[in-house]
Amino acid sequence: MSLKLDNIDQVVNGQHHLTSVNLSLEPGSFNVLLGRTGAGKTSLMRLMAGLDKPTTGKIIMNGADVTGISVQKRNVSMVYQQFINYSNLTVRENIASPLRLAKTSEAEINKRVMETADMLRITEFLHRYPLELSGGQQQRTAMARALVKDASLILFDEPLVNLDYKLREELRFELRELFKARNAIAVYATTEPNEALALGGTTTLLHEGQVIQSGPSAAVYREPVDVHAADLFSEPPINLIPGDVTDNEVTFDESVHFPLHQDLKSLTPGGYKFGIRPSHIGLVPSNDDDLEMSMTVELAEISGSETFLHVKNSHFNLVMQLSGVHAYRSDATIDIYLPVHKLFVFNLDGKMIQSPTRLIRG
Amino acid sequence: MMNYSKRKVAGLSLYVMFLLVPIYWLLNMSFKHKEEVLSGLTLWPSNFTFDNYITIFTDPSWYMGYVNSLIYVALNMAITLTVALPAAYAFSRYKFVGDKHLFFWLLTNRMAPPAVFLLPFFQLYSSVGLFDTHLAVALSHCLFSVPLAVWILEGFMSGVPREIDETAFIDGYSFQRFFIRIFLPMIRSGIGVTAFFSFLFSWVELLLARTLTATEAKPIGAVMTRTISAEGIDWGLLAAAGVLTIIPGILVIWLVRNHVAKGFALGRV
Amino acid sequence: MSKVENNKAWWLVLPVFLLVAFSAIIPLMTVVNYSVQDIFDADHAVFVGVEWYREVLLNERLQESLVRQFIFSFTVLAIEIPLGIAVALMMPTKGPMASVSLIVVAIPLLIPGNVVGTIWKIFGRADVGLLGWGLNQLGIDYNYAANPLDAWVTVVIMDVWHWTPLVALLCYSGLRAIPDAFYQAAAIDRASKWAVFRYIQLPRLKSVLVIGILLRFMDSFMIYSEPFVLTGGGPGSSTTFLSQTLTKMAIGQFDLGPAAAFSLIYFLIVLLVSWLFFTTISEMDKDK
Amino acid sequence: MAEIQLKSLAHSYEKSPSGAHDYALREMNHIWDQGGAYALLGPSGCGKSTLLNIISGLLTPSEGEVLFDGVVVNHLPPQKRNIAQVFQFPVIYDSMTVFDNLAFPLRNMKIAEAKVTTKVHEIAEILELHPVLHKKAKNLSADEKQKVSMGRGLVRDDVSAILFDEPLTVIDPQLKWKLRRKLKQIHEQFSITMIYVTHDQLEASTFAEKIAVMYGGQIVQFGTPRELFENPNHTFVGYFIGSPGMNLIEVETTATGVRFDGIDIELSDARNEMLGNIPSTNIKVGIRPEFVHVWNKPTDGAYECDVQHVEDLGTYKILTLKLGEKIIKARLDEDHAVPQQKAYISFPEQWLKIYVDEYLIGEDLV
Repeated sequence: MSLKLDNIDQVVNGQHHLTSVNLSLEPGSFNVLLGRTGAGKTSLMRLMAGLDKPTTGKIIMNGADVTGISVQKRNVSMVYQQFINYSNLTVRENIASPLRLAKTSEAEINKRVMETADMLRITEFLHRYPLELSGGQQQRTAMARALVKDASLILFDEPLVNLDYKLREELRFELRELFKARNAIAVYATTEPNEALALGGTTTLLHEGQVIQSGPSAAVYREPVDVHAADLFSEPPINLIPGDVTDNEVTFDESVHFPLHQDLKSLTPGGYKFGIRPSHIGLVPSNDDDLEMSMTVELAEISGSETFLHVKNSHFNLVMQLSGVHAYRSDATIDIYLPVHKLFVFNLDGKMIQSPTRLIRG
Repeated sequence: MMNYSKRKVAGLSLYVMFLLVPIYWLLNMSFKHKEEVLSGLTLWPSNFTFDNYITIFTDPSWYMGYVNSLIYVALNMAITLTVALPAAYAFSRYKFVGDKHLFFWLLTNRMAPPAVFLLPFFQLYSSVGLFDTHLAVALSHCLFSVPLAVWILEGFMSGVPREIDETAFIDGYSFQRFFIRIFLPMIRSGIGVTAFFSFLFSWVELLLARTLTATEAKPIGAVMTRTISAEGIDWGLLAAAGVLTIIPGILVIWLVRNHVAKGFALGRV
Repeated sequence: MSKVENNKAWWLVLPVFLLVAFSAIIPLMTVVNYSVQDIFDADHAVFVGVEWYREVLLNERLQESLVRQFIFSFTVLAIEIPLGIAVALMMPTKGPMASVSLIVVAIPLLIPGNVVGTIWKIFGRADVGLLGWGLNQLGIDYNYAANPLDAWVTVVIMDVWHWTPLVALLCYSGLRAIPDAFYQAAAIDRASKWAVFRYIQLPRLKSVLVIGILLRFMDSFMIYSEPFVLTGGGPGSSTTFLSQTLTKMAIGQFDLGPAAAFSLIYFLIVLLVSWLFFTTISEMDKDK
Repeated sequence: MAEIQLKSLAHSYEKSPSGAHDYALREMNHIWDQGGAYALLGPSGCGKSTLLNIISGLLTPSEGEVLFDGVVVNHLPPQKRNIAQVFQFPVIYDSMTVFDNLAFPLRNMKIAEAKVTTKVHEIAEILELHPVLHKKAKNLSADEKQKVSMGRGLVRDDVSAILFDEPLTVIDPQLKWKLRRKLKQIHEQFSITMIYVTHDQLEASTFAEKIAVMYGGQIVQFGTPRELFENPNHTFVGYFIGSPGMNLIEVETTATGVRFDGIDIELSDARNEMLGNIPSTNIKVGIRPEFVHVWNKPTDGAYECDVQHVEDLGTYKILTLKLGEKIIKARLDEDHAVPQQKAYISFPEQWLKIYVDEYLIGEDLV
């Protein structure tokens, strides 16, 4: 089955929650909605589920207009950020409940519940009540209930936020595996770029109620259409530096100069914003023409296997992503190297002009 | 000096004695013969008797008083919960025209002294032919129990995330089925406490109950005045009648005991 | 998550609305109607404007009863609220005694007002009551039927006996809802027992206390059965409160006009005091 | 100022524990030096909260001793231990202003009001709470509330240790790193022992100089973030630290090294000799995905394996490979070419760890 959103607007109390959203989701696809809190992810999912009606626009499932059809008749399922289960029913009955409502035979219910519970590894808790379980097990129960009924559209609204990161890693992996064999459309909302990348599939970027970009996750990551897209799809956020281009030189924030090299030759003189990914800035030069800058360390955030270094000088703040564990005292002074060949270039309106992987032909 | 927790136990024991000694005295009195009551003060019945209770249980004009009271209290609880549950759901889940005003107006009714409604109720129920029926008393008590019930239930329902409702609809539950099978069990503490309060205010109220009834639905409170006669008051009989009014209350507390601690916070702490 | 706008929700509140409208609006309109007319019989009535209101407001018996009512309500609140908090603090929170003490404390709540009156009527008598007999044995001349002060004190004790449990149960639930971390933080901050009460328990009890105070104010302001059963409002009119005065006026003497005017004034006083109390409390929460 | 020492400490919630499984904390000996920044890291249920409560005095250990500066404090209540604690959910005195909240511990100690005012202002300055000093504490945002509860510990001169119990749980993701920086600053500014309990490796490694990783009621490793990454002392540390965690493979010993699923891995003579003397059959080798070498084409000493999945995470890629019947994860840099279908991998011996009965051995032999 396919799902198409046709020019959707959602206005609540005079506030635009969604503006002219057009989206087309293919059968069997895994779609990530990436955006900050309040970007409209939840609003959009609620429309897809049929919990809300759009102010204008149409929702088309399998070619049929379902805009006004109630949620009970849509064959969708949804998993929320909070652990939502029926606390008065056992885990078994929780999972069985959508099947019972669909008047499935008892034998079939038993079989499907066992299969799904097995898949999500909660078989041993079937006779318990949800509130007696740990957070991870509760969320597995909610997922099992969503997966058991063969819905044609499955919505996940930041389902892993409230879990430990190791559990998150495991569940994310399982989820991707679970969907390999399905023909349902999965929609997964998240605020975390890494989650979007790890889940693969396609990513749709939402910003202030509008779709700013949509496509295969890795492609969207590498070719952001504008500053917002680049910023959204980068954790830690992409570094943005204002700069001026003259005939033969680039000046960063009136303080750092470097010659206009081959990749940037086609830029017309004027003001630009330059973007550089945190992972591309290094502690050792990667190229002869790397920009060397002396910076002060603000904080070294260490995530077990990598280090996020927040550094600054009198002109700008940068974040670097280093692999491995590097401890620095705050206020230490270090030299960093910025590869000028890996710059993203945006015009002053924020539109991307070129990326390191796609140079504009001069 | 006693330590802190011993002082607590001592204090609580004193208070419990203050609560129970008068009740004990009533119980004591109810097992005494008329003669023993009048012959002077005794700490326990020297001549233990069930006569007073037997009188009550064998005389329909006595025991029907209990039956009548229980009927209108039960009716009141049923009506209160039936109308208050959907209303509280609406207040906890939706915004609608006039919602805040309506909610506030409901609560102001709880503030009305029953005495104010005495005469108009009497006329109203007489004119619709409900005078001296259980329904009249139950309905009149609803004026006080419904606002409180809506308010208490709204607090509990707001504590249940709206996502539960949505998940149920997504799973295919109809509204009615969801409400009865999923939602009500989730707020059972709230329902227990609401029932408790409805019982409480209806069971203890006498002014309206007495005014709106004559013979058919006469409450036990009104029947009890029969113990006062020309020869004075039959203390033993009065005490036995009193003891019997305490029993339904104890049963109700027993039923809701597990919800009291959580429920009395009224979903608002 | 915010509430959804949906006017169909009116269907859900409609039964409540109709029921309360039937029991409140129609009778209230009758009351308003009576309060501005002089009714002779079913067909003859004269519009008298605010005449009844003037009469009621100037009636000394009513004024006295109103003052008595206020003194009574404030007295019982002043006793029941602190006592209720104290009892809640003393009640055990764990173990089998927790539920036993809950049930025992709740018992008085479920006893009808007239039976409460009866209990204390018996308990306080010098001939057959333990309290009356005991006090007289101690040389205290106690007789609620003859001495207005004794009657007054008995009614207050009776109300305290009957209704303190409500405050205690509300506070008990409120206390149970305080997370342990608060007590731990206070211990680390070296707070005294008093400081724990003043800065952790009391603020967290605020919402239940507001409910408790409102309920107790409204209900004590409507007290009827207890003093009626004990002494019939006497001796003299020392324990005659507003409800009894009104009942006497409306049903006893059938003075419909004045009774109606009185009813409305009565109702407005309760509303006004509750509103004042509520606004003051809400004001206290705001930053200056 | 405190050095915190645990001596044969163990705790069971049972009255008469019958075996190891009845213990929430198994016997441990441990020292936290005065003035250090430490983290207790572990998944839920590992015993870290129990340990925290024992240190703060909310719980009395059933066995062993807790010493502050050499003095046994087992039976001292929290208020006598000169510690402060920041809880998971902000604990503030709702009805008071921020100022009064900060002043509260000082006033409880009957300190002169003038001193209280100076001290509160000093701390408010450091925590950047000045703008809200006279607001009611209940109207603050979550991060401000957490700062206030931290401030209540910092105002006291006698506080020698601050314990943090997952303090950032309720903080907005965007504000988290700011609060982390604040915490670090404060640690550098005050010479106070700080112990930070969390399940999040980022928070633990960012804050702490040394991390105690807890698992099954035990501290399985106490080391710097770098040591935990490069030399995990226990298989759990290998799994728990890093994303994805360490590849761990059950093996049996052979004359030249170890073997699994018919695949032989050669080891140095010294290691082989060591393994030869070990009676246990629970032997695993571990290697972090970051250290697995990957080639596109057959290479000397490399094992051929199937590429099952490639996860493109932008700045790097995670390869899921199948070697024998085992799944191996490898991490590739952004610029590294991605092998199709078949990949060839090798395990540099310096990064190949050997675990016997789950613990790392023979590191000195590499």
